[in-house]
Amino acid sequence: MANKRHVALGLTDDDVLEMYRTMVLARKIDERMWLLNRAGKMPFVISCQGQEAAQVGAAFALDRNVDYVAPYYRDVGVVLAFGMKAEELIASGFGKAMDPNSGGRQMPGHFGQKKNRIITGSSPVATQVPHAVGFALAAKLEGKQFVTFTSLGDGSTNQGDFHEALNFAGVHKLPVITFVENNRLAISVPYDKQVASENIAIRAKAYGMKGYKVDGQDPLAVYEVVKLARERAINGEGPTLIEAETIRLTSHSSDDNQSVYRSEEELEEIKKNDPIILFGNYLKEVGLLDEEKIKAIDDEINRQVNEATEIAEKAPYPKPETLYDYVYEQ
Amino acid sequence: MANKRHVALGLTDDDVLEMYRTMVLARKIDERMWLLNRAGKMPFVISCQGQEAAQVGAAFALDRNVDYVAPYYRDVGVVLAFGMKAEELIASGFGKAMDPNSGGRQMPGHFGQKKNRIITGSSPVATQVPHAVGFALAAKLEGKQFVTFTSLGDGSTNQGDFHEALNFAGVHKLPVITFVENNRLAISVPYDKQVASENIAIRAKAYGMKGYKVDGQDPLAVYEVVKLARERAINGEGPTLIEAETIRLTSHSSDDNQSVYRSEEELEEIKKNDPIILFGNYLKEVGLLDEEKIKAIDDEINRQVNEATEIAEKAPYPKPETLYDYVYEQ
Amino acid sequence: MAELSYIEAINSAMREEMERDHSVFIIGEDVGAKGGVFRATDGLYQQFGEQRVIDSPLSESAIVGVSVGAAMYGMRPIAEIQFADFIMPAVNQIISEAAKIRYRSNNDWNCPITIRAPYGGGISGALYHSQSVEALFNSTPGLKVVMPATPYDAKGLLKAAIRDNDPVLFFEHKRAYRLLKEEVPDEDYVLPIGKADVKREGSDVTVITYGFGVHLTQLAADAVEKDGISVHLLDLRTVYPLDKEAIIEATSKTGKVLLVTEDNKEGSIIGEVAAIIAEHALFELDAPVMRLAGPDVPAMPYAPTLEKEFIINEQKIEKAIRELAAF
Amino acid sequence: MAELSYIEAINSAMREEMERDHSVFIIGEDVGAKGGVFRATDGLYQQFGEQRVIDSPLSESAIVGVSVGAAMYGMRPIAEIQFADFIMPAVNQIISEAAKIRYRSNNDWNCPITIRAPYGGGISGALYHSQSVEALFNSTPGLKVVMPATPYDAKGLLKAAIRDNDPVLFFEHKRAYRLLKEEVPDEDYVLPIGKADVKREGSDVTVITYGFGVHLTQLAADAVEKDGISVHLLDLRTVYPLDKEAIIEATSKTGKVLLVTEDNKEGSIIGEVAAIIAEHALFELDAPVMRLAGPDVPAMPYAPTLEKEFIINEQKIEKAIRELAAF
Ligand SMILES: Cc1ncc(C[n+]2csc(CCOP(=O)(O)OP(=O)(O)O)c2C)c(N)n1
Ligand SMILES: Cc1ncc(C[n+]2csc(CCOP(=O)(O)OP(=O)(O)O)c2C)c(N)n1
Ligand SMILES: [Mg+2]
Ligand SMILES: [Mg+2]
Repeated sequence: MANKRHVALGLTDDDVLEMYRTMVLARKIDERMWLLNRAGKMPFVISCQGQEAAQVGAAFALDRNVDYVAPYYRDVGVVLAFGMKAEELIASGFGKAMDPNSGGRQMPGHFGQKKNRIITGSSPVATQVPHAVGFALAAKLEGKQFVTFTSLGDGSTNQGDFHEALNFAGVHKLPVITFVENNRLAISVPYDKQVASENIAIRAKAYGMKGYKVDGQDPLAVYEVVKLARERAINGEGPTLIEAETIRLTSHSSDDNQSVYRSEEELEEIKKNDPIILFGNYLKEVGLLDEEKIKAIDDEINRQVNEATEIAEKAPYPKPETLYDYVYEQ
Repeated sequence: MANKRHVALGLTDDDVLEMYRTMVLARKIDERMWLLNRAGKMPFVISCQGQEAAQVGAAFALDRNVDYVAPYYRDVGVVLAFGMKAEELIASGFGKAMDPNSGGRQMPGHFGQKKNRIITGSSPVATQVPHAVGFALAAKLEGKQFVTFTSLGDGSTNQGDFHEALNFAGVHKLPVITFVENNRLAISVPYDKQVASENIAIRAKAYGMKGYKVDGQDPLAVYEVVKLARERAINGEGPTLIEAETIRLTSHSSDDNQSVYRSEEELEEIKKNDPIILFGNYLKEVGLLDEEKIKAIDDEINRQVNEATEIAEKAPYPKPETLYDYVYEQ
Repeated sequence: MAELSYIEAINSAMREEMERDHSVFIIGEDVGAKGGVFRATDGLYQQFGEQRVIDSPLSESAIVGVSVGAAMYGMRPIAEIQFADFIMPAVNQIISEAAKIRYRSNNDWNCPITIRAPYGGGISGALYHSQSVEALFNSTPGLKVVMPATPYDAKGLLKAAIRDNDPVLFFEHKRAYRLLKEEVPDEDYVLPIGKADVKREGSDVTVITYGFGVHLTQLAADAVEKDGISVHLLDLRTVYPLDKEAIIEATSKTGKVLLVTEDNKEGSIIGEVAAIIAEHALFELDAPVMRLAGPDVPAMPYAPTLEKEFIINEQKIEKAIRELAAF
Repeated sequence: MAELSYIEAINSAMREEMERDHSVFIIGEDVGAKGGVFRATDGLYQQFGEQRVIDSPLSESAIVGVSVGAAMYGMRPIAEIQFADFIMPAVNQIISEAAKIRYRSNNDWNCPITIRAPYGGGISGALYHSQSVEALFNSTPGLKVVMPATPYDAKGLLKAAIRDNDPVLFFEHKRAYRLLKEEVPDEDYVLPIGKADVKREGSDVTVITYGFGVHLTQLAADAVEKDGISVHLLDLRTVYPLDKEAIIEATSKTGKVLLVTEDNKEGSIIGEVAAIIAEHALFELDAPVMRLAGPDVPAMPYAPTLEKEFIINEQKIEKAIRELAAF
C-alpha cells in the first residue's frame, strides 16, 4: 500500500474522506448550477471547478471554529468547509430570500455568513484583502487567538489593494494568510499578459513575509503549507502569502465562452489535472476508496444536491418591499 | 591624486563640475525659498535638501534632449538639469504668473514644463508612476527612442498605483526607470512603520524587473546605475527599479517641525552625509576643486539666486480673471 | 445607411477612428482575443493587432493612469472599464489626474483620453454589475461625461469623444447594446459634446432624461399619446457639464417637468437639472419639478423581485407623466 | 463648560470615546508621534500608545480597507485621511465596500467606521490641499456625510459618528480648526446625525449652508442686519442624506432661498438642496432659488489672486443676500 501522506500530516482517514466528500459536493453543486443556468432558471453561475483541492485543502488547515475567512467568488470549497449548506448555495444562485449570503441581493459567489465567520464579499476584486488584514489587526489589538484567511485569483494580485494590504500586514506582522488560486487566467487574459513576476509567491518578498508556491491540485500539499502558515500566524510570526497552482475547468462564468480564447488541446490537457480524480486516486492507493465507494459517495451527494435544489427552488424570492431594508441600521 | 571615478564612467571634468554646480544651485534655491517663507513672503516650501546627489546623478545619466521625466516634489535637482530656471522655480514658490509649471496655480514642487519634457505632476503621491509608464508605452507603440524616468519617495511606494504601474511596465517590458529616493521617512513615519520589505529595490522582483540599491549620496554611483538602466531600456530589455538611499535634511515641508519626531542626534548624524560636502570632497581629491574655487562657485550661484529672486519677486501674480481659463481646450 | 445595433455603432466608431488615426489605441481587460465581455471590441484585435488592442492586467487605476500618460504624450487611448461599477479604483486617476491636467499645467499639457464603460441594470447583474455611476463625476470640472441614447448618437458622440482634446467618460447602457437598432450613416460624422438633443417635440409634459431612459420615455410617450398627452423629450446626451440653455428651453416648452434617471435619486444628475430649473426657469413652471429615479438603496439587487422593484421602466415613467399632466 | 477651538473639540471627542470604549482606535498617516499634520490627534499617541493610534503606511485604500475589516469584526476605527483631496484612492473601499456592507449582507454584517478628513481652502493649499469633496459621496446610500460648523457641533457629531453602527464620513474645515472657538459642555453629549440645525432665526432671506459656510454666513447676516435684513440660517450639519423636512421648513420661513457652498457649483450638495425645494416647496418660493458657490474650475489655485477670486467669503455672501432680499 502506498505511503499514507495524510497520516504524516496529522490527518485521520475520516478527515481525508471528509475532504474528498467536500470537494465532490462543491463540484456537484457547481455542475447543478450550470444545468439550472442553461435551463434558463438561474441567471448566473461562476465556478469552483478545477480549484476544489486548493480550496478544501486550505480550509481544512484552518481552525474552523475560530478562524475567519474572506473568500473569493470561486471558493465554494472553502465556504462548504466553513459550514455553508448546499441548499444555501443553490438558493443564492436563484436569488432566493433564504440565501444567507445576501438574502438574494448579490450574485452567487458573493459569500458572507457571520455565524460561520465568512466575511461578506463584493464583486470588485481584491477589496477583501485589506478587510482580512483588518480582522487580523483586530485580533492583535484585542489579543484574540484566531487567524484570518483570504483568497483571490492570480489576476487580482495586480490590484492596488493587494499591494497596500499586504504591505500593511507585513509592517504589523499580522496573523493573516493570503491565498492566491493561480489558474493562469483572468477571464481571457493569460498569466504572461497579466503578471510580470515569474510567479506570485515571490511577491511576498515585497512585503517582508514568507511566500510559498504549492501544487493546488493536491489538497494535502495545500493543507501542509496553510497549516504551517497558520501556526506561524498564531505564534506571532506574521503573515504568509501562498500561491496554489491550479486550473480553471470551465469558462470564466456562465456569461463567458472560453472556446474563443482557449484551444481544444489546452482544455483536454488540463482535464488530466482534475483534482477530484487525482485525490480519488490517492485515496484509492491508500486503500480508503474503491470504485464502489466512489459511486456510493457520488450517489449520496447527488441525492443531497437534488434535495438542496428542491428546497432552494421552492423557496420564495425576497418580497419586493424588502428592497428598502437595511440601508442603515434600523 | 585619487582615482578619477568619473572618467571611468565616461564623464568629463566639465560634466562633474556641472553636476556639482547643479547640486549647489538646487540647494541654494531651496534655502532661499525657506528664507522667503520664514519672512512671510512665500506660503509654502518643500525641500530637496539632502537628496541633490541622487537627483542630479540620475538626471545627468538620462538623455536630456529626448527623455521624459515625471519627477516628484523634491526633485529640484532633476528639473534644473532638465532646463528649468532658478527664477522659474522661485516664481512658482510665490505663485507668480511666470511660473512655467502651472502659472502660479500649483504649490511649488508640482513640476511640469512641456518644452523640457517635464511631465506635469500633482500632489497625490505615486500617480505619476502610471503616467511615466504611459509615456513608455507610447514610445513602444510609436517606435520612438526615448526613456521615461519617474521618481518618488519610499513611503509612496506603498500606494496601489506604484504596484499597478510597475506590474504593467514589467508585463510590457517598457522603457521606464522608477527611481525611489529613500530618505527613510514619510513626513514623520519611519521606514519600519512604512515599508514591510527589507529594502525597496527588492520590490522589483514582484514585477519581473531589475532592481538596484545605490548610495544616493554619491552622484557618480547613481549616475552609473541610471545610465545602465537607460541602456537596458533603450535596448528593449525593459524597466528598472532603482532605490537611492538618501537623507532628508529639513523638515518635511515649511508646515512641518521635525523636532517633534526626530532627535537632535539623528539630525547631527545625517548632516555628515550632506551630499554637497561629500561630492565637493571628491572633486577636491581629484583636483577639480579647492576652497577658493568652491567659494567662487558659491558666490556665483548666490548672485544667480539673488537675481532670480528679484525677477520672481517683481513678476506679477496671475490676473484674477485668468482663474476661469483652461478648464477645457479653448 | 446601414442598420446598426448600439454596440455595433460603438464598435464601428472605434474601428473607423483607429483606421483614421494611428495614435488611437484600445486598452482594457479582455478587450483583445475575447473582444470584450460585451464584445464591444469584437474583431479589433484581429484587425489592429495586440499592440493597439491591449489586454491590460486587472488594474483599473493602471488602465486609466497609463492611458493618461500616453495621452499626455500625444496618443489617443480608449480605455475600457469592464463594468462601470469597477471604475472606483480609478477615481483618483480620473478626478485628480485626467480632469486637472490642462488646468494645473496652465494649458501646457492636456489629456485626450476616452474612458468607456457599460452601466445600468436590468440584466440580473446585482449590486456590482448594475450601477449608474455618472453622479460620481458630475462635480469634476475638466471632465466631460457622455451617455448616448441611440446607435446614431453613440457613434457620433464616441467619435467626438476620441477626437476631443480633453478627457471624456463615455457610459453605455448594457440593455441598449443589443436591443436598440437604427439606421446609421455610412459616412463619417461627429455629434457635439456638451449639447442636449430634443428627441421628441411636445406640449404637455417635458421629460428630461439621458441614456437608456430616453428609449423608455419614448415608449411611455407613445403610450400616453393615445390619450392625448403630448410629451416633449429632451435627451441630455452629455450629463456633465450640463447644457443649461437646452434645459431652460425644454422647461419653458410645457411648464411641467419630469426628470428621469435609472440611478438612485438623491445626489443624482437630475438633482442638478432640477437646480438649474429652480434657479433659471422658476417662473416657467406650472407644477413642481418631478423626479423619477431609483430608490435610495445602495444598488440594484439580484433577485428578480427586487430588481424589478428597483428599476425604472416604461410603466413607471408613463404613470409619472400622467400624474404630472393631470396636475 | 470650557472654551474649545474646533480642533480641540475634535481632539477631545476622540480622547473621550477612546477612554470610554476600548474598541475605538485611530489610524492614519502621521497621527502618532506627530499628532497629525493639523495636530488633531495631539497627545493621543502618548495617552493610548502606538497600538491604538496607528501610524499607517502611505496607503489610503489600506487605511480605509483595513479599517473596514476591523469594523466588521467589531472595532470602531477612526480613520484619518490627511487631506480630503487624498480620499480619492480610497473611493473604492468607501463606496463599494463600507457603504454597501450592511445592505449586501442583508443586515448580517455592518461597518461602524468613521473617516475624518480636513477639507476646504483659503490656506494657500492650492489645487490638492483645498478641495471640498463631499459631492463625491452624496449619491451613496449606506453612507452618512457629516460636516460640522462649530466646536460644539463638531464634538457632539464626532461622538455620534464614532458610536454610529454605519460608516460616517466626517469633514472638518481647515480654517475652522483654530479660528472658531466656543464654550463646550464638559459632560458627555452627542448630536443627532441626519438632522439639520437652525443656526439663526429670521424672516427675510433663508440661507442654507454647512461647514465653514455657516460661520461666513453669520458674519454676512450680522452685516445685513444693520440694514434691517433678517436672515434665517439653516446649517445642514449632515450633507448626506439630507434632512428634507428641515429644508422645506426653512424655505417656507422666508420664501427666498440662498444656497451657499465653498465647493464648485455644478453637481455640488446645494444642487440636491435646490432639487428638494423645486420638488417639495415650489409654491413657497417668492424668488428663484439662488446658488452661491465656487466657480466650475478644477480646484482652488495657489496664487493669492486666484485663490481670492475662487473662494466664497462673507462679502460674497452678503452681496448675494442683499440681492435676494431686494428681489
Ligand atoms: C475591480 C474589478 N475589475 C474587473 C472585474 C471583472 N472581473 C471579474 S473576475 C475577473 C478576472 C479575475 O481573474 P483572477 O483574479 O485570475 O481570478 P479567476 O477568475 O481566474 O479565479 C475580472 C476581470 C472585477 N470583478 N473587479
Ligand atoms: C495620496 C496622498 N496621501 C497623502 C499625501 C500627503 N503627503 C505628502 S508627502 C507625504 C509623505 C511622502 O513620503 P515619501 O514618499 O517617503 O517621500 P518624501 O517626502 O520622504 O520624500 C504625505 C503623506 C499625499 N501627498 N498624497
Ligand atoms: Mg485566474
Ligand atoms: Mg521618504
